Amino acid sequence: MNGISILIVIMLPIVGGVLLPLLDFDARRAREYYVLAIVIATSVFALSLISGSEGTELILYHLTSTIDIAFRIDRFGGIFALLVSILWPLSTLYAFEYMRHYHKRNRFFGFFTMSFGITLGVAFSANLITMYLFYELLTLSTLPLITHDGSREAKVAGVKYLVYSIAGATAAFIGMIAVLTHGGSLEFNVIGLGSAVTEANRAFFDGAFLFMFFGFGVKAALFPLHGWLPTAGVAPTPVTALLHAVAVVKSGVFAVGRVVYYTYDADYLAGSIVQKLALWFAAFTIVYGTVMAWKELHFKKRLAYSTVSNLSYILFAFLLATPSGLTAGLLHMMFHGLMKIALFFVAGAVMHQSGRTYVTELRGFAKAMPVSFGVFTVASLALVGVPPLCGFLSKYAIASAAVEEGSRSAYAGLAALLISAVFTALYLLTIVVRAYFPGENYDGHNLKDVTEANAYMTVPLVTLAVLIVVLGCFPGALTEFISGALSTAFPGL
Amino acid sequence: MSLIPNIPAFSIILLMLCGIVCLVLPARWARHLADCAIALACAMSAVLLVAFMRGQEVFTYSMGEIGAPFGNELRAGPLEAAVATLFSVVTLLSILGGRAHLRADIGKKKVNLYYISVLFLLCSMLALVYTNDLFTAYVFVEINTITACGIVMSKEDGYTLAASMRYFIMSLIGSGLFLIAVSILYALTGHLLMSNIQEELAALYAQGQYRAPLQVAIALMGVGLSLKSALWPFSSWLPDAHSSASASSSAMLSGLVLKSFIFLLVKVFYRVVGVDIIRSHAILDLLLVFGILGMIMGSVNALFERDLKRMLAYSSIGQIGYIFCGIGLGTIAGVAAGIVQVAVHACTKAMLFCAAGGLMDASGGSKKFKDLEGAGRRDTYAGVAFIVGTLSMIGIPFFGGFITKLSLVTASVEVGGWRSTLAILAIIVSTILTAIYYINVTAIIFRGEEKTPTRASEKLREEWKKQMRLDTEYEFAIVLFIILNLAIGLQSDRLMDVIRAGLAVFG
Amino acid sequence: MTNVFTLLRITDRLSLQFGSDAVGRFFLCLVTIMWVLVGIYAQKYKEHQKHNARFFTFYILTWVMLAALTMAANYLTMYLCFEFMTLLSMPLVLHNGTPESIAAAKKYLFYSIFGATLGLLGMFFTNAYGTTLAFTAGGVMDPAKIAGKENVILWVAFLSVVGFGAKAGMFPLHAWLPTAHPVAPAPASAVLSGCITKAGVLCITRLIYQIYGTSLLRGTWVQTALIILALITVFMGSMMAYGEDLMKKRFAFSTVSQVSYVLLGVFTMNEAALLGALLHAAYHSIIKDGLFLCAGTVIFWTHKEYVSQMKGLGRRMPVTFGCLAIFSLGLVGIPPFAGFLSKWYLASGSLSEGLPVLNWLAPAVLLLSALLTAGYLFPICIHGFFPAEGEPEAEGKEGSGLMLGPILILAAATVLLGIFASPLKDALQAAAQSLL
Amino acid sequence: MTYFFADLPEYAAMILFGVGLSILMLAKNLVKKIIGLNIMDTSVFLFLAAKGYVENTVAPIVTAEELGHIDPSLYSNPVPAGLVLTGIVVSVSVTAVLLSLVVRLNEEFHTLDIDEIIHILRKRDREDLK
Amino acid sequence: MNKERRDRLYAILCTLLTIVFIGVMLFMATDLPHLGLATNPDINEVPEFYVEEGPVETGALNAVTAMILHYRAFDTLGESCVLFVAAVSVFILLRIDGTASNDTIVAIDRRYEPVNDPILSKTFLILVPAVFMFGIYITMNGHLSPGGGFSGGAILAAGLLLYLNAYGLANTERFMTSKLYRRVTALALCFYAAAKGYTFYMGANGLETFEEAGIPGRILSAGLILPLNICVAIVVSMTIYSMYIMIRKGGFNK
Repeated sequence: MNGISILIVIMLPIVGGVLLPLLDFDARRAREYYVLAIVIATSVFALSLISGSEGTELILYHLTSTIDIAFRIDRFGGIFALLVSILWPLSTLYAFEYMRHYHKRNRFFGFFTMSFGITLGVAFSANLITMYLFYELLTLSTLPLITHDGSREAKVAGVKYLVYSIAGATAAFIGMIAVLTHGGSLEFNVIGLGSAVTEANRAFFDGAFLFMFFGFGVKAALFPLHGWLPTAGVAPTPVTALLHAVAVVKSGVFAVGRVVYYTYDADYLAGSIVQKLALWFAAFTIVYGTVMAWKELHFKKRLAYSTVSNLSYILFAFLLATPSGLTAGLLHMMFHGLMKIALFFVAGAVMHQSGRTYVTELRGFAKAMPVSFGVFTVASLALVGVPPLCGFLSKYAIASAAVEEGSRSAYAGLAALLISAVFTALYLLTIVVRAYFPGENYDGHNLKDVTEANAYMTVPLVTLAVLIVVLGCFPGALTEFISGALSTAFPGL
Repeated sequence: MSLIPNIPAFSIILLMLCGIVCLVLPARWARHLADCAIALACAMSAVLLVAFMRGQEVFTYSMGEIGAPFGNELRAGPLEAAVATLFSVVTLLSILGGRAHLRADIGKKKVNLYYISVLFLLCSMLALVYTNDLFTAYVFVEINTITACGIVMSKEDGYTLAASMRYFIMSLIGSGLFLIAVSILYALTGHLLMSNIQEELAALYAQGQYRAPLQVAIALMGVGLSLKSALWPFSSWLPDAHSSASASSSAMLSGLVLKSFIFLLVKVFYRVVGVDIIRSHAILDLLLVFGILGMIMGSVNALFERDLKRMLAYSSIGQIGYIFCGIGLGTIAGVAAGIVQVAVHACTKAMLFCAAGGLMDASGGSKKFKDLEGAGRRDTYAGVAFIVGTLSMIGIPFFGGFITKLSLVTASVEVGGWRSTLAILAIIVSTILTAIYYINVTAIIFRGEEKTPTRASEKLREEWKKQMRLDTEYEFAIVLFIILNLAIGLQSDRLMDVIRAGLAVFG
Repeated sequence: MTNVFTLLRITDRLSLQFGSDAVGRFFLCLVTIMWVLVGIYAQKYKEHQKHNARFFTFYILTWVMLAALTMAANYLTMYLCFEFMTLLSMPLVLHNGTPESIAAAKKYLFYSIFGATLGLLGMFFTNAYGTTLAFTAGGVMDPAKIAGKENVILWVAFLSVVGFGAKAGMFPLHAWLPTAHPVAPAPASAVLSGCITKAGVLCITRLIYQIYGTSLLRGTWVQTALIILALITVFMGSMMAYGEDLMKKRFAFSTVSQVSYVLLGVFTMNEAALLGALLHAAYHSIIKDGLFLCAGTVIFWTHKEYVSQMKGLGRRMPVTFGCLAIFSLGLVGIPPFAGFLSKWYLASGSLSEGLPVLNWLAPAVLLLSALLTAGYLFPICIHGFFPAEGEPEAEGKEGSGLMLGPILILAAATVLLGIFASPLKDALQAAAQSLL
Repeated sequence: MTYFFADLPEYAAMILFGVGLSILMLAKNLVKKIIGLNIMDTSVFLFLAAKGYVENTVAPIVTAEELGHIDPSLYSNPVPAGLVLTGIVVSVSVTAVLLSLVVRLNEEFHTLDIDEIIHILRKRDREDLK
Repeated sequence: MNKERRDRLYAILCTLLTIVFIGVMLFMATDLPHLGLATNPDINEVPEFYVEEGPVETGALNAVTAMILHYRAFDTLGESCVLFVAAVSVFILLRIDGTASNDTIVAIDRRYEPVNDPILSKTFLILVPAVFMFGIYITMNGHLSPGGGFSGGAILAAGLLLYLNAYGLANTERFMTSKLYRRVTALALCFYAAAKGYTFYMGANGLETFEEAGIPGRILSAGLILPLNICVAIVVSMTIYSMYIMIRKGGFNK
């Protein structure tokens, strides 16, 4: 399979998405079949590409002499693409049901499908500039999704999201160009800066790294730059679930991973002040995210803050710049995607069925929506890190990577990891307890109209729960697939 | 002896002659003559550019048999050829793009006067690009000013008259300062030809003689020309002038007129004063700071604007700030970044103004945002143009704007020190602000109600089209503008090579 | 660890393995016996409760997890069972749904999860610095790896022991016990105090003897700190119990102090002390279950919760208060009854250990707390049987056979095991030697 | 200071330029602004013309006889004269355009004060908005 | 900050700005090369060439005219274009097209028109021919004596305006119609541009133009300079006249 197939996989959803408003479906059924067909075709195609044709390349265009738009399928991108291709069909199915009583659905599903292609573009890009291109397009394609229901609050969230993302993207761009002008290569098959780094311009390269780290950190919801994630919770749930728990934020973390392992190699970063600073930032975000989540009463905002902290888990793992750090980060990227999207789907189901958005209103919901809250319990236990489930594995991998690295900031991260585990239990299990054990003077008055969501919603939920449990017990195949990424990131190994 | 060296003189004199002849022709003939003249000018400068890319070396063309210090002289290098081609192409497209509006805005009888002004505008811009003599530059600066005001005034409603009065006065202050600077330089060196002045000034600078007049002359030149090219503190006249004029005039004003003075400023800095003197002078830092302020303040004002064309005008101030930030960095890469932005902004902004014209037609001639809802659907060409404009302004690869951002960031990264931090911060802030207000506009023009009766919307668009007689020229111009923007985005390497080659041999 | 059975191999180092060894078998028997007796008792007790189906499902599930914990063969399985036991026992606490019970349940949940997380910290370091996660006598720590990092490992050991100590009600993380037990239904609090605290003890013994290894911890500041913590808990528990009027809360405080007796024995790390600890674990389970069942009977029949209300009840409920008297004697450690032998071994163990100050301070604290135990247990019986003149006598009558049966069995066990302790002692002696 | 009186024209030119500039900025009436502009231009021409003056020389018009052997040191510098001529024509044409603009503005707004005109336009804008 | 406070502040700022500006310029002027010294830098080979070679080569005794119309001819071409463009702008602004009704034209013809005022008509009878004669002399002798196209044209325009004011619009418009104006100006300028274009092209490429100096001192001596002077004179006079008519009446005929 030569390079063209990569282009097809990326362009299929984008073109499909663009055509949707033009084709102007009236019947709901027709639109659903069309969108589902495109999404499933793309994910199947992507999965075949990841597993089958590793290493195929495609130079799309030589933009300038030193920069070109090129795609390559390597294991590191493949994992991100795997996550996205699994979750996108599920959330599309979910979105069909959720968006039933929204208007302007053609436009919504148009941009929704386009974001799929663009996220695949981020995954398969072969150098930082191509990734920057898709990174910016992702902002533009997700913006209309956030401001979809046109309320005042949605507009404010949209503007805030736009400002943060554009600022981040430009800062990252400046960092990239700084590296490029001083001899570093942005290609992902050229590991590290090699000869470009001398004692004189080391400080310069550190500065460039910080620009890129905080630039991409905006989308990875790093502490000072995370403001947009909770406010973006106002968007419809499929958007917050898929994009703000999986696609958009993960592309930020993925980008940081690319920068740490492919542009700056491990021995440049290990032990440098820059790494310490970044580690401390990630550690602080972990704690900050969980504490804010515990404080927040709005259901989706609480999950958004939990995403903020979980993303910094992955950042922390990547920043350790050790082989085990890389595998741990990728593992948590996969598992957190699964867990968080399940939690958001349950939140969405609750809002869709009963219109409740606040955590305090969930007394006794387990009886009314047994399947959803069953999945919610499994997912929260996984997120808290109870052993047989997948959350424990990735937390375990990150912690042992940190212990292995052994520096002071690594221990700080470990402490943050543990504290956040406790707070995760705090803000998730209280919901479970309140849902299952409403207490004795409770008569179910507030649940008269609430019924369990229909098949469109429960099927994705159950599949996710099954995935969480199965991957928790039998992660062998996945971990071996992930460790494949080591060979590209650490040629020496 | 090939005809290539004659191209600059030919194109200028040709435009002059056609301008004069248009006085006697009736409107229809004047329109055809103007189109052909400008098209011919495009062709000639394109031939010159191709010749330069094929290895033609820089030449100076003496007007009359005695050249150098005694007669006038034109000098053409790859950079001048590129800029000249850009100017003539954008002028041609602007006229085509704004044709529909010309009929509406300008009385039937005065159309040929409008075309005379356009022809002389292009002639003066080409002369400014090519000339190697300061006083010829002053003369053609005056022609430029008068014709620019001419095309603003031609719309003859209250707004344009007041706007052109303010524009005229501010420009004349600028050219007064320019003239006094030229006379001081003449007093110091005795020459009017740029290359000779440079030698004399280098000698004077070495001996340390007349240091104060030299500094003052450079400062006056800088302030005068930046005043004419609407650098931020002096740009209060621009929004009224560019927004009230008709579509093609504002396209030409925003896209070209400001740029010709910037190009003259670069020529004065690097050919008259010489690289080393200018680098030691504080004017570069002043231009950098004002450029950065312009980038931010221009975008901030554009953010709060509720009128489409005024918003585009304020965004021009921002982009001009971008160019001055490039020039103010002082390095060759900085100037190259500035000139790339000249090229990209010329075609993007001209496209947007023509598209704005189209949008206004599609929503009953009002410029206010609240009336423009859904105009992008009704006039799909304008809608696509705004999408391309937004993507280019944000700096998405494949579009022109990416190249400017790329080159400016490269330049500011290499400069280092407080200049680079200031420039980088300004780039971040201005990209954010530009993104916000451009996306806001694009959202507004594509908002509109869900197309409930699909068939009805088709009828709506047909009806608009009939009423405004949107002819194919407008659509042809918009398509060509988009292709131009994409071409720069895709073929940026060639453009950068031409510019760098031009700058190398510019001194 | 014999005949290890791998339930699930997650990655090469992480796997769920079960196996049995002497200590595990002992705790399994202890827990199962207790669970059966309290189960019988609960059949009658449930008439005054609602949602019994839910109660009994969680009751049995907790036992399953407890049993699994006793048979866990490596650190991961132990941690898994520990977590699930917490999650499953939590509904027992909040069973009767009052706001205080829900708050107490949450407090219990988060203390245990915090403790479990500290335990997790221990697991990460064992994975990094130990050869394997499985329990092997003498510890798994690889001296080469921890050459430079002793201090870090010691800190991690201390924190993980304190973490698992949360379940055993050790000093820093004991606060949930006195709030959780009173609100739980009697059978639940009996099981909680009796068996689930022993799970914490088992985890700590596994950690000290089979993960970190006594060679690493003996004589270090960790040992002294842990012993001091245990002593503080012992003293503080009995002091708090002394002052408490609510009967179940008093027994909860007494649990806190008694379990720390066991921990004291575990921390002194010599054979005698360990034997004493194991013995005391057994005895304490029997006695504390008995006490809570008596309390339950009193509440069941008379709905009186406070000790001051129970004056003169002895005559109305002679069997219950008789057993109560036996249990109190056993707990205080009067020779013929069960409690004495274990205290004896504990005292001799800590004396023979060479620690400078602690070898005499520990027995002194034990004696003092024994007095305090007498102080808070004997008045209940005395006031029960011989009420002072003039006070109104409480109404109430005896329970049914189902409730009294288990109590009588337990009382008999306290007496018999006190007198014929040798078979139990020998079995536990073998277990202790297998650990050291 | 020996040259103070010799350089008087330059000083006069500079001062006149400043005066013209201040009139341009301060004058309310448009016609006054145009006069200020004229003063500015004439001051530059004064400066240029002064540059052309060389002591004890005559205007550079030679007589037919001495065509063969012209001694340039006898004649003053012709270049500034040419420049001034061009400058004057430029300023004339510019003034003409400005004055016709003023005529049209007066017809339209019946006032010669540019600030007032802007005020009227802003009011017209607000009416459009409603 | 209400309106007049803002104006006062603006006024103070402007005066300060100009004072500083004048101070800087004066400080600079002291350092400029002093007036009139023969050793000034601007007295270099350029003016010497014009004075020495100019008359010999072009046959124009007046070195300034030689410079303007031969050596630096491109400037002067641009110069006349400025005039032309200015006229066009004035046309755009002020010309009232056919549509305007008759009474508006009368209203616009605002000035009092002195019809056949005996004193004026008699005195101008003598004066106008003298002015015309003088204007033509100045233009024709541009290359021999001070003067030339620009000044001659201005004088001719003055004569025209005198005639207009003396004998009223009707008489003047008999011969000064807009068609005439457009044709004559366009013709003059086209000739000018074409001639100069020809000389530039020939000169730049080293070919020989037909120009020859002719006998110095004679009217027909300076090659192309005389015709160019005439063209410039026509352009200047026509433009000034048209501007006056535009401002006064907004149109040529009727």
